[in-house]
Amino acid sequence: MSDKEVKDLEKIFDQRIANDEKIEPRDWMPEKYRKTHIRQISQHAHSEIVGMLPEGNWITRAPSLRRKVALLAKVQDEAGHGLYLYSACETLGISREELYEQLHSGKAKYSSIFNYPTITWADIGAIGWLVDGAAIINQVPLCSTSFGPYARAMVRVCKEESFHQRQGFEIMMKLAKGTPEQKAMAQDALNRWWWPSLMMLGPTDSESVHTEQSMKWKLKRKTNDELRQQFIDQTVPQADLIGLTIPDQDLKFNEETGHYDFGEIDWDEFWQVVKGEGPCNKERLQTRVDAWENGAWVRDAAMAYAEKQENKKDDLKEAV
Amino acid sequence: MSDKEVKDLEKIFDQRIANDEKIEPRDWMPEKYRKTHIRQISQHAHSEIVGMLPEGNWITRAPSLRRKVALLAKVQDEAGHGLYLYSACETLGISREELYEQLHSGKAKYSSIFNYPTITWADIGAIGWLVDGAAIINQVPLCSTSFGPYARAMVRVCKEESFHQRQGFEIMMKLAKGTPEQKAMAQDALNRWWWPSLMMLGPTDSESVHTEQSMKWKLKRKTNDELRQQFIDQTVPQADLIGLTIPDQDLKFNEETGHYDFGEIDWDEFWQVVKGEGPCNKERLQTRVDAWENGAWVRDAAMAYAEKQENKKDDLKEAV
Amino acid sequence: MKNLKNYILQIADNNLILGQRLSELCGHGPSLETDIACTNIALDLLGQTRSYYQYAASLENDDVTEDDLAYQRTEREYKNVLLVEYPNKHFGYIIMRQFLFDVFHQLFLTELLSSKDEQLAAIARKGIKEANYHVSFSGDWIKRLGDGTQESHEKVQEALDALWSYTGELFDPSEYEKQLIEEGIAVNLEKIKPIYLERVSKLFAEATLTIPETKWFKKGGKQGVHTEHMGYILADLQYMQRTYPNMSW
Amino acid sequence: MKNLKNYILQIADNNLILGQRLSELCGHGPSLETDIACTNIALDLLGQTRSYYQYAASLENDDVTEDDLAYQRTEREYKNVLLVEYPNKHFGYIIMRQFLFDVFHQLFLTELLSSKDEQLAAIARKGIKEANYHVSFSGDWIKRLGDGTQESHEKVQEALDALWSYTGELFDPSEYEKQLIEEGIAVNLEKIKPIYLERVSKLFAEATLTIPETKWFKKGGKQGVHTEHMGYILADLQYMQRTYPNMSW
Repeated sequence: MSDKEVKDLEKIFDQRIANDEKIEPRDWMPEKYRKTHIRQISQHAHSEIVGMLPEGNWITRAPSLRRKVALLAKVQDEAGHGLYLYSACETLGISREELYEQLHSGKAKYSSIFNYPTITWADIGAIGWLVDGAAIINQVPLCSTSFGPYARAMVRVCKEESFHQRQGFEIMMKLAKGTPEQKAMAQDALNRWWWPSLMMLGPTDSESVHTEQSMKWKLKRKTNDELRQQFIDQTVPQADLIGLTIPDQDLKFNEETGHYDFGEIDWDEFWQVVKGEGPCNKERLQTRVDAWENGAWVRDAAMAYAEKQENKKDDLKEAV
Repeated sequence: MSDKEVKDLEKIFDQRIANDEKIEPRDWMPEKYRKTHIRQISQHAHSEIVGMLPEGNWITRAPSLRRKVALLAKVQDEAGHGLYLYSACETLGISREELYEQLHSGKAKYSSIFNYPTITWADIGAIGWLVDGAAIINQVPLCSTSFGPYARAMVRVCKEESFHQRQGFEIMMKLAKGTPEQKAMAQDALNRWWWPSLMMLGPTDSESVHTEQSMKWKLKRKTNDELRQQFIDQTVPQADLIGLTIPDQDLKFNEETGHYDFGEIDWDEFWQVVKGEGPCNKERLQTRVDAWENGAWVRDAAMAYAEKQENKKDDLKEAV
Repeated sequence: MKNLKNYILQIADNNLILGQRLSELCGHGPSLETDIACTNIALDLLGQTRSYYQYAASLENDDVTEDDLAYQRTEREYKNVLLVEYPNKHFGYIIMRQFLFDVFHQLFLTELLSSKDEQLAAIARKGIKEANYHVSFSGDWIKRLGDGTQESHEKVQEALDALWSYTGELFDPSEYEKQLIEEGIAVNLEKIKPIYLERVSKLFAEATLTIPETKWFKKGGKQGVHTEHMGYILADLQYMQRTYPNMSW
Repeated sequence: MKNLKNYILQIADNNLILGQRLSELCGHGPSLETDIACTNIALDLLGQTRSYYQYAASLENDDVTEDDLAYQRTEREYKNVLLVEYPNKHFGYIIMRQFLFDVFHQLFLTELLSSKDEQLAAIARKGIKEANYHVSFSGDWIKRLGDGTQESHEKVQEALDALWSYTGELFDPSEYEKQLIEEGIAVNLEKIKPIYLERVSKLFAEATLTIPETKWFKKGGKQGVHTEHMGYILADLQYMQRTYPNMSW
């Protein structure tokens, strides 16, 4: 294809996106669009899978049967989200194995929030409330993103995430209204998860790459800082409601802007965790690698068995 | 050597034993004596090592620091006993590796009692009181057995075992005088360990092989049934003292004999466990095999390092 | 009444402990799909567990809850069979443990449908569809592993060799169970045992696996004499309830 | 007084958790001799733990015992460094964790000898001989593994890569620690840090091992923010005291 032809296709492509048409896997797309989507969707899928681990850490120790079942179901939902998203990503011409390989080698990223440890039961509440809350704010705009399979996956994901977020908030509420020990446990979890949750919305706009292009492709509709402000404005009243205190002395409602002003984020910590030196980065990745490697013989067996069955069928046909 | 010469040596040898002289590793001994001793001493060593496992199971969960330290020290003593006994056995011309190989392949036996699980803290008390108690009864006569290294090892072992036995009894006493739950825990442990402890003294005389020969070599001074009676006579009053009930409806002091009559032992269970089908036989052996196999690279490293150091010394000498 | 309560606990404890074992796996499965499937089974088992404990709790005074029964007993009071305590050594053990339990569970629930105790029959009615799915899932995997690669064959045969001696206890009624069998409330284990043996033998033959010769079967769970694994399972399971007693979550 | 108590607990908790980790090994070591040696270290550490807790308990009211301090706190109240929680993945990790701690521990106790708090100085006096033995045991093994076979070199280097980032916390004083350093009670960590780095670097060089480049060190333990391993350690450690509260053993 000549440069001119490509330019023409790109023009049509851009126009389709501008018209809010969906791009489907078989449609022509610029290579950069494909690559960016593989990166973002897989990163999102990896986050679901790695995100199973901090919460999974409390399944065997959940404090009641009801909570145990709900948590188990929630973590399973995340596995399901991973599955949708890997499938969406595979439509762009990359295999699941390649995607895992990128995760396991450290080439692909996943959400840094999952590199913090879950050390009390209240962390399960805090993750549902804050982490899923921030995720929803990131994700709702993606329900109308330009790439069809991603947008459709996100519709399903967001529906379940909202449910998870309510569930997390309910855990926190129950603790906050419980015994003094329980309330302290809830406050402590909020203290530890608040700042990392704010960081989840991404680096501040001046540091953020990709934004303009992503806006055009509807991979992004608001800037990181706008999303962060939205998260804070939404969450602070919820904390007030259950009597917990946001661990930010500079937090204050600004009558003029109608938004909460807030304190400075420790971006050094952010980059430490992003660069692989957070509290659990090594463990999380190792856990995924171990699961994959220890499962190799199982996947091989399934493949070998399927082949044998296929051969049997063929033999049968020939015999007929 | 001619048959006649051997016969003569055997005569002298038998005489020495009859005179209560000690046989030392470099002395001439009949092949059967050597083999029997390798079998018995190694079996005894293996029992110490495997015996670390049921008690080791409670070290991380011991209910107080004092008990934790005492239990850890006790299990360590057993490792020490294993070490003495393997060393005694090695003087008979067999290597530690061969001995382990016999254990790991299932060729060598160890005391069946260690194939029962320790499922409550009281089991730690019961093992000290009953199992070490029965062991002492088995072992005290061995302090004056004919083979020198074995006899000397047993002197050290028995001293420590008596201490362990008192410690176990003290755990039981504390429980028996504790809360109703603690007393029930102690009684339950006694119920489960009583019969296996009686079986520890070996099959009943009519079923027992080796006895006559062992008597001659002072590997045995009393029959299994005599030892068992001694154990029962000694233990029943101890149970009475702390208010626990021996789980034997037929148990009764016989004024005529001056001994306790007791009920029938379930020899079917005995043979089940001896033949490898007790509750924990497979796990115990697997644990030992795993420890050995997982440690191979460590032992190899130590060897390789020692060789390198040796070579360096040689190089140095040559240079001088 | 005491017999009935013990019997319900015995059934429930199997589900609880097996569900707990399966939920240790969540996030660590050999593939996303098996991870999700094993979690599904865990969810089914724990759901049934709750129905049983709620029923058992209703037989006591009003203060007793499902969580008291799940979390507040000592090890010696749990009545599950030893099979379900077996650790997740590798996927071969997980699937073999599951299959050996699932075939039993399906037959058991089918019989429980006609229990004279209506509540138990109702729980069974809900559970049977789930059990049908479980046995087809684990059975399929037994075939894949048994007749897959040389390695998978050896691994799952190793699991069968280790686990088979735990199956006898499934059919060995406890004292209270015997009485309830007489009363038509509990499942008659003698009736389902031959069907069990036939079914598992058939599938193992298909999977090219060999049942080990076994003279002695392990037991004790129904009497609360568990394996050494049980204490560690309970240490985690009960952690929160023991550390923070009398709180609501 | 509160600072002192916290400081004592911080020291004691290191010993307790490392002792607990080592005692998991008892019966599972790579040889009888190493098994016995590791148990010895565990015994020394737990013995010291008791002295510290007894001292801390004496600062409270009469009802508080060493066992209350060891067993009755919640995870967030333990103040040990993260290093000592690291699991016994293989003997390379065990020995590396031990060596990285032992060198610190020896220097720490040497300084503690001149603490203005006489009781702490007395405990240090007793502990220092033990610590000398520990560091020589673990140091020897680091050399054997580092300069042994290719496999052992890789394994122990892997452990160093994983554990090095946990060493920063050893020298990062908590708030109460800082105040007690001012008062001449606590060990001045800045003073021993360069000696530590020199000693371990020298031995690692001898053992042909390379310290990984590390910009960020892990911390949190002194503030009670532990690794995810800690909950499981405590579930076992506290099992009996939590399940059977207020009893004497």
